[in-house]
Amino acid sequence: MRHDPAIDPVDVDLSVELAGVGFPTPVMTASGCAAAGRELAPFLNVAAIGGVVTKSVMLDARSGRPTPRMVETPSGMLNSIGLQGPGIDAFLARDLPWLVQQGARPVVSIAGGSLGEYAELARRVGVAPGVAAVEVNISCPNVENRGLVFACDPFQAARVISAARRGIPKDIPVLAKLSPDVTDIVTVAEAVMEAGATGLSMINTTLGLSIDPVTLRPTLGGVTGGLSGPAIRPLALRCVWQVHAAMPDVPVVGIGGIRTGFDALEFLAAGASAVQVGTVTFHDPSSPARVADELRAELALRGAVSPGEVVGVAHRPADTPARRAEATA
Amino acid sequence: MRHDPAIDPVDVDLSVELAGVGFPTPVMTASGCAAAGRELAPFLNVAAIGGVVTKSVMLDARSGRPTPRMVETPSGMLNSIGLQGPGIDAFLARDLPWLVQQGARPVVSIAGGSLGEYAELARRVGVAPGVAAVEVNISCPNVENRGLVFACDPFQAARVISAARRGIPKDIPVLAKLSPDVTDIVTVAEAVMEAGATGLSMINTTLGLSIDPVTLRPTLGGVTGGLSGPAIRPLALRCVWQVHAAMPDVPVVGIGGIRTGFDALEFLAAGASAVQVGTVTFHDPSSPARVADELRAELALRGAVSPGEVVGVAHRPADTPARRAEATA
Amino acid sequence: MTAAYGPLQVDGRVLSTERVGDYHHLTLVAPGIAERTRPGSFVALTVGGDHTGMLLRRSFSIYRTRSSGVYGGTVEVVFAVAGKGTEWLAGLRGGDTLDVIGPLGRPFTLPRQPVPCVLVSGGYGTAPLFGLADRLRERGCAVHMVLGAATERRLFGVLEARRSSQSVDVTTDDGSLGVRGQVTAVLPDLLARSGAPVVYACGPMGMLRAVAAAADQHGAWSQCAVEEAMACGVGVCMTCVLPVRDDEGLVRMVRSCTDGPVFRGDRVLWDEVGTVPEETVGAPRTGARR
Amino acid sequence: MTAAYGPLQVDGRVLSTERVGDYHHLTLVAPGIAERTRPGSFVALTVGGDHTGMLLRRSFSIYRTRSSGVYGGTVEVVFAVAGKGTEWLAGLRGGDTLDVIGPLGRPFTLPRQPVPCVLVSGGYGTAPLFGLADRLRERGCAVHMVLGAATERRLFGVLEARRSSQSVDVTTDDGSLGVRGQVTAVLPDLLARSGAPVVYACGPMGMLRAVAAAADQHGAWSQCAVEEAMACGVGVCMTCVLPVRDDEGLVRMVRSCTDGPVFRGDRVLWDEVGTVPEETVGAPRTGARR
Ligand SMILES: Cc1cc2nc3c(=O)[nH]c(=O)nc-3n(C[C@H](O)[C@H](O)[C@H](O)COP(=O)(O)OP(=O)(O)OC[C@H]3O[C@@H](n4cnc5c(N)ncnc54)[C@H](O)[C@@H]3O)c2cc1C
Ligand SMILES: Cc1cc2nc3c(=O)[nH]c(=O)nc-3n(C[C@H](O)[C@H](O)[C@H](O)COP(=O)(O)OP(=O)(O)OC[C@H]3O[C@@H](n4cnc5c(N)ncnc54)[C@H](O)[C@@H]3O)c2cc1C
Ligand SMILES: Cc1cc2nc3c(=O)[nH]c(=O)nc-3n(C[C@H](O)[C@H](O)[C@H](O)COP(=O)(O)O)c2cc1C
Ligand SMILES: Cc1cc2nc3c(=O)[nH]c(=O)nc-3n(C[C@H](O)[C@H](O)[C@H](O)COP(=O)(O)O)c2cc1C
Ligand code: FES
Ligand code: FES
Repeated sequence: MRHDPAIDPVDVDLSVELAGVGFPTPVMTASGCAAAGRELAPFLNVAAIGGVVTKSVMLDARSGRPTPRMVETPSGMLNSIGLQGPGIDAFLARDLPWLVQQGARPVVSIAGGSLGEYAELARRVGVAPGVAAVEVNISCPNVENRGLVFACDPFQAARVISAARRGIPKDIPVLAKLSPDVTDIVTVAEAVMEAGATGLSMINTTLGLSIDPVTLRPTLGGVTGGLSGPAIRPLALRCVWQVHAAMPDVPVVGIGGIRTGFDALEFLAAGASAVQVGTVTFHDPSSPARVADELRAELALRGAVSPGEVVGVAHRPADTPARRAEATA
Repeated sequence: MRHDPAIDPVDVDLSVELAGVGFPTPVMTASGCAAAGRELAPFLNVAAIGGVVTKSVMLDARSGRPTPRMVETPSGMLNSIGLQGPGIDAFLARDLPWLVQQGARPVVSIAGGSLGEYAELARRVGVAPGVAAVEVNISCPNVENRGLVFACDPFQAARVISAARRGIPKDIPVLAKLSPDVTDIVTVAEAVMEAGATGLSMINTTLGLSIDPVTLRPTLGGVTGGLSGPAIRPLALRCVWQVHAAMPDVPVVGIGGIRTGFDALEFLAAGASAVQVGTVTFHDPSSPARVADELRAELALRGAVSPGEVVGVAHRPADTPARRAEATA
Repeated sequence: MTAAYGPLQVDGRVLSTERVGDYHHLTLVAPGIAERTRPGSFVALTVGGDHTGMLLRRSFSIYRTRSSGVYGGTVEVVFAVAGKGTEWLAGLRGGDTLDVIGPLGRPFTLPRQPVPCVLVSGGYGTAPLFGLADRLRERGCAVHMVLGAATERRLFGVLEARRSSQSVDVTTDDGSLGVRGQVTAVLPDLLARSGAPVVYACGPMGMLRAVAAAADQHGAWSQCAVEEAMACGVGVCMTCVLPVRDDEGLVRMVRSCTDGPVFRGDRVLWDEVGTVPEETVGAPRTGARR
Repeated sequence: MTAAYGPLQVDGRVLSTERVGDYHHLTLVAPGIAERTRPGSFVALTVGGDHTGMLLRRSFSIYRTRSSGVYGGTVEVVFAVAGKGTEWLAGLRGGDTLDVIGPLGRPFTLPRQPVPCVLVSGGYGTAPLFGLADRLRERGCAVHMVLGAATERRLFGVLEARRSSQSVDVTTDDGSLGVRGQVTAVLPDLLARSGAPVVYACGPMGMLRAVAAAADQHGAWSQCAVEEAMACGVGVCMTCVLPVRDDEGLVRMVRSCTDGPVFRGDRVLWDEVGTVPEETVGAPRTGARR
């Protein structure tokens, strides 16, 4: 690897455009790992980071699951929060306005138990001022279909997205957030794009379990939980790789175990146009800002003046340098 | 947790019966992580460990994939070995006899690219002397079906198992090794049991990717690779949990990131009757033996005189102590 | 980019480590935190060093702080080895570094009047009470302390307690020091004797529950510092919740890292910790009990 | 339960660490390994301590060993910081512990006759050559060494080389010491001058390839110690393979940890390292080139 920067980091322009919307950096927070941004204010400037993806909000207030809600696992963690939240009214009244007022770019994540809920949430969020994008969390049990998770069935996933898309103005991107717990993620990706998604957020947590040493029963109040953190990064990268290979033109937001600027670069190279930092925020609440700074250095080191230059570069023959390939692509 | 052993560790009998075959301990090596046992002889007694699961063998010799074949990842690794091996003839002539002569219990793993290959391999292994069990690695591309992995389709997985089962004497257990990369692992488990499997080995690696910092291309010669190690343990535990919940009577061999005796205990509690230690063998070549010793202590600490007492205990109401529940179960 | 009174994130350097009975006393150079610390707030420390498999921070009550001195500001914590992270912390040596976030959490509320106060601790729960005792004495409050633990080696700061308070009662489950039994063996008496309208407590949930009950019986307020498993410590993950009744009487699952760790004892549904009580705002119709 | 001549797995304790130019010289107390070590064998060390996210061992050529002495047997390695594991190793302090496996691998083959030998190294590749030089001298072989590196700070053991061999040539890419250029700038000359029938080499693949070629041209044998990424180091994982021609002339992907790290230079398909040559036994019909 070249050791002296090929270009000066200050000459790197980190700003990206995601489905028509501009972000100052490609590094955002991840849903459920930054609440609604306010708690991170002591550690970073919410207006300076790429975007703030808010905790998935549902129609009504939710108490969430009993504790314990988390277990630390090797290079990761399991969580079963159960989408605790204030409900859409309180969110739109309290949380969203704060973000807008701070000058942040809110990416509002919505979650429902039925198509109707998603549609209603989309309508409400669609008319709220200052929403940069909507992320649809489809990793929720479908109460009308034996609690099967929408994201695990291309057909159900597509129905959720079209229901949500209808309620949201055309100029606001709709990101479908995919679960890795499927046999063929490309099929799901194609289905949700067909259904009107503007782009894809990949990945949500993968389902895991832990046993309590004292009781020898599942540790989590919710029995199973979502596995996240650096442990799952290779899995997330593979999902992004597969989807970008099948649909090179679809904007992808890469998520999964990102800890450093190089981790973010890996996702860009695999085909993501932007990334989100989730679990690592618990380790380092300044990480969404730090990762962007580190990414700037990684890009400069490789002579790339913008993130766009390396998006999907890993799919090109090894001998084409990132720059040239970009130019001729 | 109780801190003085409830019973003396020497009073714990680690021996288990797996589908009619006895093993001195429930801790075996994992396929591809112990070659054919010989290389581990300096570090442990191959006759004393539960069993030696050999590297998946194919009909013909295989060169495997180009290097790099591995990448270290957080608490895990990616590998793309490509089933390098000498082929069944050399295996039966050289490797198996050595294991038998040592007094080990060989669990022979077979892998094929077509139903015919699996059937042929099963015939050859079925008549070989000293085989304790056969493990069928169905995480292989089906050359007759666009390279789709058998394990990812319940129907194809079942066909492989019945093809293999036919060639193998009834008294030799056939373990179907499942991939976690499916939407519903229970369906696959049910299909292979229907098809004649005696039990299940869970799990194989999950597909992952890594990007090389210098080339910004996939690091592995095989592009994608199998993710393994403690990083995936929660995922493996979840798979075992789901399958045991659906089919409590099916013998399950738990695999995935086992590093300590407690990790092994987690798998037993989730429903496994035995376990395999894979990637951690690279960190500590004595681990298959060490984990068994540690498991003995963990069981004693909890007053369990045999592994069987805790198998599946995590599925029982939290207030039933392991012992009583076992007795009344 | 740090809020005026909010927490700081700083590179901490180990100044000293010391064994104290069963505990470890860790002094960190962590500039800026002392100035913001108030009694009851805590720090969240990274563990395991670079490339560790331990991703989550560990939280510890702030025992003492120094605003400056030769080394710059310091923060001190006292901890027991409970698992792999604290095991790693116990192995730290002078000069080692780790990331420190603090002060975190809502501190103890101080009485406006110079009233007598009872401070109750279990095990290392004494740590945050000394800073509190200082503030209380500054306000002219008489301070009475009750220190409880399983055994003598698990008591922390008995001598310091004697220096910093009017009266000190000690209890150990095994009677190795002071009264045999739990803090509740001496608390009612002390409450009567001292006539304290306020009780402060830090320790295991069971003890807090008992202290809150005892305070109620004597018509006293209680301020309890709870200890819930935390993933982030800063309020973004929602793992550290417990059921607490708010001012309107509604039960909510609230974050112990930001809405706590100090709660009014009469507001926590102690018997329901670890569950989602049916009356909780947003609880599933069925009631998602553990 | 350890084979008579096979490797041992022992708890290693750091005796000393020392900077040497750009390298780190690490001495470990690791009883029993010295007795079994032969020139060219290596050790595999755990890195990161307990609960690390770094699962795989790191391999290092054995530089020196002592059979006993006050501390029990020791093993010494010399390493460059190449990434996170070696970075961790560089931070070790006296008394720190780590798990050591060794000696591993097939060592250098020694000539039966007291013939002159040329030993060529790149960077830290000198480390295993000193033990080799000792054995060779014991057998009456004249030893000539060539040490190459990018720059002076990346040369290891120049003085020691002068002590332990008839002649020493030094090359650096930047000319900061010795001849400017690579070892091949002086090797042909030396081979002619010394008339050595055997060349031993340890260093980067590119250098080994060049050395093997030079040896061929002068009708000399070459013994090359390669460096392939290893996950286990003991022969069970199949990650460390490279294409080598066997005695029957068949190309096989062989493990550099057990069949190597020392190979006959004329047997390795240097240009095809990182690929699976089509003629390889068991190669896919199509040829799975990289
Ligand atoms: C506000 C607060 C103040 C605390 N003050 C002190 C103190 O002054 N002295 C002291 O010894 N301990 C204190 N604790 C408890 C301390 O945080 C845990 O003992 C420690 O986190 C255990 O980490 P471990 O890695 O050793 O155990 P592990 O079981 O390996 O920890 C695994 C995970 O669970 C979490 N965890 C486990 N037990 C606890 C627990 N009891 N509380 C919170 N998180 C837990 C850890 O943070 C980690 O994320 C406090 C906890 C909180 C929440
Ligand atoms: C037989 C043998 C002898 C060696 N002798 C020496 C020596 O004497 N001095 C020295 O400085 N280095 C030596 N190396 C190289 C040394 O093993 C690597 O530099 C080291 O493993 C890099 O680890 P890392 O964590 O710093 O790098 P990382 O890139 O973080 O390592 C990640 C993974 O890749 C593997 N890896 C990366 N680079 C190499 C490499 N070049 N060779 C083998 N594995 C690698 C590591 O083992 C680890 O599993 C030797 C390697 C081998 C195979
Ligand atoms: C505690 C926690 C809560 C989460 N909550 C949500 C959520 O509400 N909605 C959602 O779409 N994803 C949620 N996620 C998933 C993350 O947004 C992210 O997709 C996943 O954790 C992988 O990224 P990471 O490894 O960087 O954390 C949550 C993750 C964690 C750890
Ligand atoms: C290097 C390597 C090679 C493997 N080869 C095989 C194989 O040939 N057949 C097989 O069924 N599983 C193979 N596996 C998968 C393991 O047997 C095991 O199922 C998986 O790694 C999860 O367990 P672990 O986390 O303990 O390694 C291999 C794993 C690794 C790391
Ligand atoms: S610990 Fe994360 S919200 Fe309290
Ligand atoms: S490193 Fe595992 S076989 Fe060589």
